Amino acid sequence: MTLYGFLFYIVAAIIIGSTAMAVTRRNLVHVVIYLVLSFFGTAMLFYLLGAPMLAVLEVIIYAGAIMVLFLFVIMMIRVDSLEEVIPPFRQRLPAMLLGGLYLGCALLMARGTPGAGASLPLLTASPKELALYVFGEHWFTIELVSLLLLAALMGVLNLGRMKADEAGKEKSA
Amino acid sequence: MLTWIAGFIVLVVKLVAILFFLLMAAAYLVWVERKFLARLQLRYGPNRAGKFGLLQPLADVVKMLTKEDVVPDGADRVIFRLAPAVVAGTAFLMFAVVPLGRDLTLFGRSVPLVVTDLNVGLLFAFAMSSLGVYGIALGGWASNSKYALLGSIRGAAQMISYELSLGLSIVPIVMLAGSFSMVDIVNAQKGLPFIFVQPLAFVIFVISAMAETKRIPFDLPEAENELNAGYHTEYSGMRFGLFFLGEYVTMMVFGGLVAVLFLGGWRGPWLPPFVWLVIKILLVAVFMIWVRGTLPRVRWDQLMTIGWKALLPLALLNVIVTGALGLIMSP
Amino acid sequence: MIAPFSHVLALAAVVFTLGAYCAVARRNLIMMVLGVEIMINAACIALVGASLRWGSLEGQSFVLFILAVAATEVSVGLAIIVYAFRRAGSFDPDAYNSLK
Amino acid sequence: MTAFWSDHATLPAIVLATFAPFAAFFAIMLFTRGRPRLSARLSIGAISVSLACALYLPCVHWRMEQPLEYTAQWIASGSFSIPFGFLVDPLSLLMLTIVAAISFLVQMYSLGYMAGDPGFSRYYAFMSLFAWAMMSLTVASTVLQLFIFWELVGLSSYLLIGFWFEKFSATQAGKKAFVMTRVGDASFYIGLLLVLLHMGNLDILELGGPKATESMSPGFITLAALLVFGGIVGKSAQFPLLTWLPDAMEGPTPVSALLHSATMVAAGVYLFARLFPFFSLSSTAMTVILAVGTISMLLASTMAMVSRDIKRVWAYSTISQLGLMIMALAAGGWFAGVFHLTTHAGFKALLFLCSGVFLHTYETGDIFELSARGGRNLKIPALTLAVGAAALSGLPPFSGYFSKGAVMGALSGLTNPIWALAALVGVLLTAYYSFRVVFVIFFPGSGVAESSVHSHAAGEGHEGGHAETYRAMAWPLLVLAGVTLILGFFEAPLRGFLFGGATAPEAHESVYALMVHYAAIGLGLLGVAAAWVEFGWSRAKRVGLVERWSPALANLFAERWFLDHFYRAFMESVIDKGFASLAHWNDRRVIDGTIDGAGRRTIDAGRRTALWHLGAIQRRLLTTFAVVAFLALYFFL
Repeated sequence: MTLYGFLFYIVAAIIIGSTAMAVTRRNLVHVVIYLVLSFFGTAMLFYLLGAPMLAVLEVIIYAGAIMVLFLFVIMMIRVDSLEEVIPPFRQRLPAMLLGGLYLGCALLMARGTPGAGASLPLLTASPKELALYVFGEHWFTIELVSLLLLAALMGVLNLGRMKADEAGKEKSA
Repeated sequence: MLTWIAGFIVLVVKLVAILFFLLMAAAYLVWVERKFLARLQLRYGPNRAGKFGLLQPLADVVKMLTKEDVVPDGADRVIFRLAPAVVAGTAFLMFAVVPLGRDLTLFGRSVPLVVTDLNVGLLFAFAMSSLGVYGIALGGWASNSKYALLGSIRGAAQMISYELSLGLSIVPIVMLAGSFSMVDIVNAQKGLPFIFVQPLAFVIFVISAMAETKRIPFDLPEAENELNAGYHTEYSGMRFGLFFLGEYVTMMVFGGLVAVLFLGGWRGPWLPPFVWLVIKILLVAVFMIWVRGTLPRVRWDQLMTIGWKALLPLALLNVIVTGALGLIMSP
Repeated sequence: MIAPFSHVLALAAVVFTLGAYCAVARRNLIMMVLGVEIMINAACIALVGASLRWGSLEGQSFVLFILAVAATEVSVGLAIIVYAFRRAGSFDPDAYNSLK
Repeated sequence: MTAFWSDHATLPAIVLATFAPFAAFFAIMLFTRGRPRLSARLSIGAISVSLACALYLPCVHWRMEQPLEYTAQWIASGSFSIPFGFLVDPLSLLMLTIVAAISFLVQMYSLGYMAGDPGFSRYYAFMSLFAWAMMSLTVASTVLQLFIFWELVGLSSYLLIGFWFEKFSATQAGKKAFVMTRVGDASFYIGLLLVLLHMGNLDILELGGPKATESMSPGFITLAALLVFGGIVGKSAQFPLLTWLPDAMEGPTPVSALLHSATMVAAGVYLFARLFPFFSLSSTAMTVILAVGTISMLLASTMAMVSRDIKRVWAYSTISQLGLMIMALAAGGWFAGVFHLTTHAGFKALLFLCSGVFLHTYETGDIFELSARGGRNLKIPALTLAVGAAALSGLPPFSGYFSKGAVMGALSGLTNPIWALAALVGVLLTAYYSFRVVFVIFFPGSGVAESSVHSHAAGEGHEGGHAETYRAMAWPLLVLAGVTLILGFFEAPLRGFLFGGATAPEAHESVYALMVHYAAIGLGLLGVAAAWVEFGWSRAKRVGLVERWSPALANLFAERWFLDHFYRAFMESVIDKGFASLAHWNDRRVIDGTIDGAGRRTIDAGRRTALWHLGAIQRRLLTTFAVVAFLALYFFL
């Protein structure tokens, strides 16, 4: 096993471990911290797999913006004081079986993918290459995505305004 | 194998050197600030420990290390202890991509004077700065105190808001340099520092950087007359020291970023490159201190208005204008 | 040489299943949205791996778009959740069982 | 050189033409909703830009030999790619011009018609949205893209029909239009998927080419063509799905003029013309389409003969004229269909806008009441109404005459004479019902009523605001009437334009074709005469003479009237009740029970419905994952 292979398995273990911790915690702030760790691991994985640009973006967008937003909401509403109902074991059993089945399928598919056995080469896509590719081949999609971002911005603004004058809004609607 | 070991040793040396430099610089920046602020307010400032109070930083370190380390009742102990380290750690990591001088030639091999020349260096610095929010948000939350929580919510909101204009203000720089790598950006300023090409970006960047470092006039997360000390109300001893350290290191780092992005990095006549860089960083830091001594604190709504309604649109406009000019002027 | 492509896919599959578990089993709207994020992240892992495997930048560019879409999804989703919470006073998805 | 100039300016012109209204929609919705005048200016400014571009393009491409295609890649995955772009050929340019021109005139007209409406800004925003969707539809380069804008057109028409949403009937009409066209769209979509599955491509130019015949069997092409035609049936209100159109007259009249005469319903015919080569691949499909067009045409004209509401008459006539266009296209007369589409857009918008003036002034749509209150005192609308009706009936100097002649020529080319005969019957009926409206309004039965209302109308005329609105509404009428007068004489240049540099195929005139041609004129005049005998005569203050003079004819009308309602009842029982049968059944059960039982059942039903509406997201998610897991098992193991 090369050094890079070794790094890959360590990073994979970090990702799986922290994600598993995240999905089982009760305290939402802890969940967010574990997930940040998981995304950080994912960023390292991306760097390892030759996508430095995406690695940094993953940290900036996922860990730095999205998760902070979650943390913000959790802290603002003080969710940690709310009890979450955990269903009894017999209700979770079918879900677990199904999950196992799902995972089994996914792993089988992973093995059955063409070229799955080949070891991955060490290549890196510099930001410049990625940018040239994206803006060359997918400029239209970029426009669509930017439109989507604009729409989301306006939607959120509107939702925010609704909170402020709910009564007035209801009346006019 | 030998190359590998040599590379490793060089790396360790670089790390230790940078760490030492940053710690010392941060400590003496505190001294500079106290002295300079005192002069602005017609006082003397620290003058008991050593000549001109030059040993004051050391005395402060000793004081902090020997103070009792209190963890408040009902606090989330692990997170409480972790948060200051996040603030200080991310600040240190940001410096890893700042180039300190031109490449050295040691024993026949070229050693770049930067911890690591990432091709996404600039974005890396931003990633670290965005992770720094966690230290503040979690530290305040884990303290289980009203003031701290309010301070951390303010801090998180402020940092998220200003990160946008901070990031957008440097897009024109990246366009001009054609790279995210700090080394390339410095090299692109061989002729003219970018401050002359992009004055608007410079202004936006500096204002956002001051907000990111949570310094007066943007120090609402720790506004002492409203929130005691904000997110670090409950901290004492060296944990408080880490927050403190983090703040000054961040100041240094942003000084470094301003120097690299707008002032030509280590480039300059006559003096050695590293000295030039330190001078430029100090210039920015002194400017920040001067602002602190001069301006009053803004109100919360003013802070948000400045960020979202003034800096952000201006930064976007700057991006568009630069892009358009670039398109027109390119052959 | 890093690792077999199938191992990257397997990693993605495991993370995806964890995310699906989080979305289905946790009775808390915020956790459900987080579960969705985890699943998206798993898809990103698979795409980056495939991008390297086939030596094409298509996978990486898709991840780029996914990041943007995830950001919008979270911002709108969280705004809706906060709004819903103010109305219903609970994050339990089953608490929203009455039509207006 | 024009070539150089055109190649560089075509794409910007198209982009500008399609996106200007979109920008206006955005700006109005975001910024100027509180400022109606500014909104109207924005919207009209945008549509003027579009109109200028749309007029510029045909001038540049007048002698166009090859269709121009500008595409960008939207998504590409392996060998499969979805392009997105513009297709410029004579047909799309013609349609673009029509849409821009009619939209422009209708928006100008609306300045008067909608003045003072509380939703003025919203109205103009929707108008711009509609214009954007419709114009983008015309220049779409793939059928998928066309479908997207097709749905957007449906959406904006829903918004506009239900514009006065405080009126219950308007919201109902909007919903009805939306749901019924959706039935057609579903069929269209399935057809598209079938084609996509076999061709791997939805490019409009390739769809009729040799690649289609290579990759699909004839039976399959017939199936796909009929499914796609389902969409046209919905959009153009053809035979089984026609009841939504008359109801859609609930919207503001300019909206009816825009949506239900000239542009939206024309989208169906446009699609047919667009995919004409594809449809031509299957003669079976063409015959079915011909039959559907004929049935719609005859049914709708009989309905129009007895309706008392002026807008409804024109709505029915729209259905029947669309049927005629579809007949022409299905008979292979591509030019005839497109030409009739063009002329129809002009005169039908004219007719609707005239009715709008009447409606706005007297606030009633009933033709007998309009007549009694002195409708003919509105000089310009009455005159232009007559022009429009003449064009609709296909009387010689007007545009309708030329296009109907072309349609007749196409139909007479068929071996089976029954289609031409049916069309001739349609001509007779059309002339009759359109001049019925004209004569009823022109010659009110009693002079007393006339004089009393005369003063009323004159009194209104003195108000400054009213005169201004009247002027704003009148001049688009004059423009359209002018167009209707002269458009017919441009048949030959238009033919040359549509067929590009290639010489237009000469329509060889056989004796039979000439016979049909003259029969059409004769029957048209006969229809006018019949209308005169029944309604014009009553000028001599002999009301009700029609029934006494020709009881047999009146009886026939009564019977036909009965037939129409039978058809309509049948339609509605199939379409409406079909959708709502479950609800009806539930309703009956609740009503039939005793009060006690009813209460219990209400609770029961409520509980059962509640199960459907529970926000049980997680259960659904679980089901989704289970289904995906089993699908994966099925496919990969």
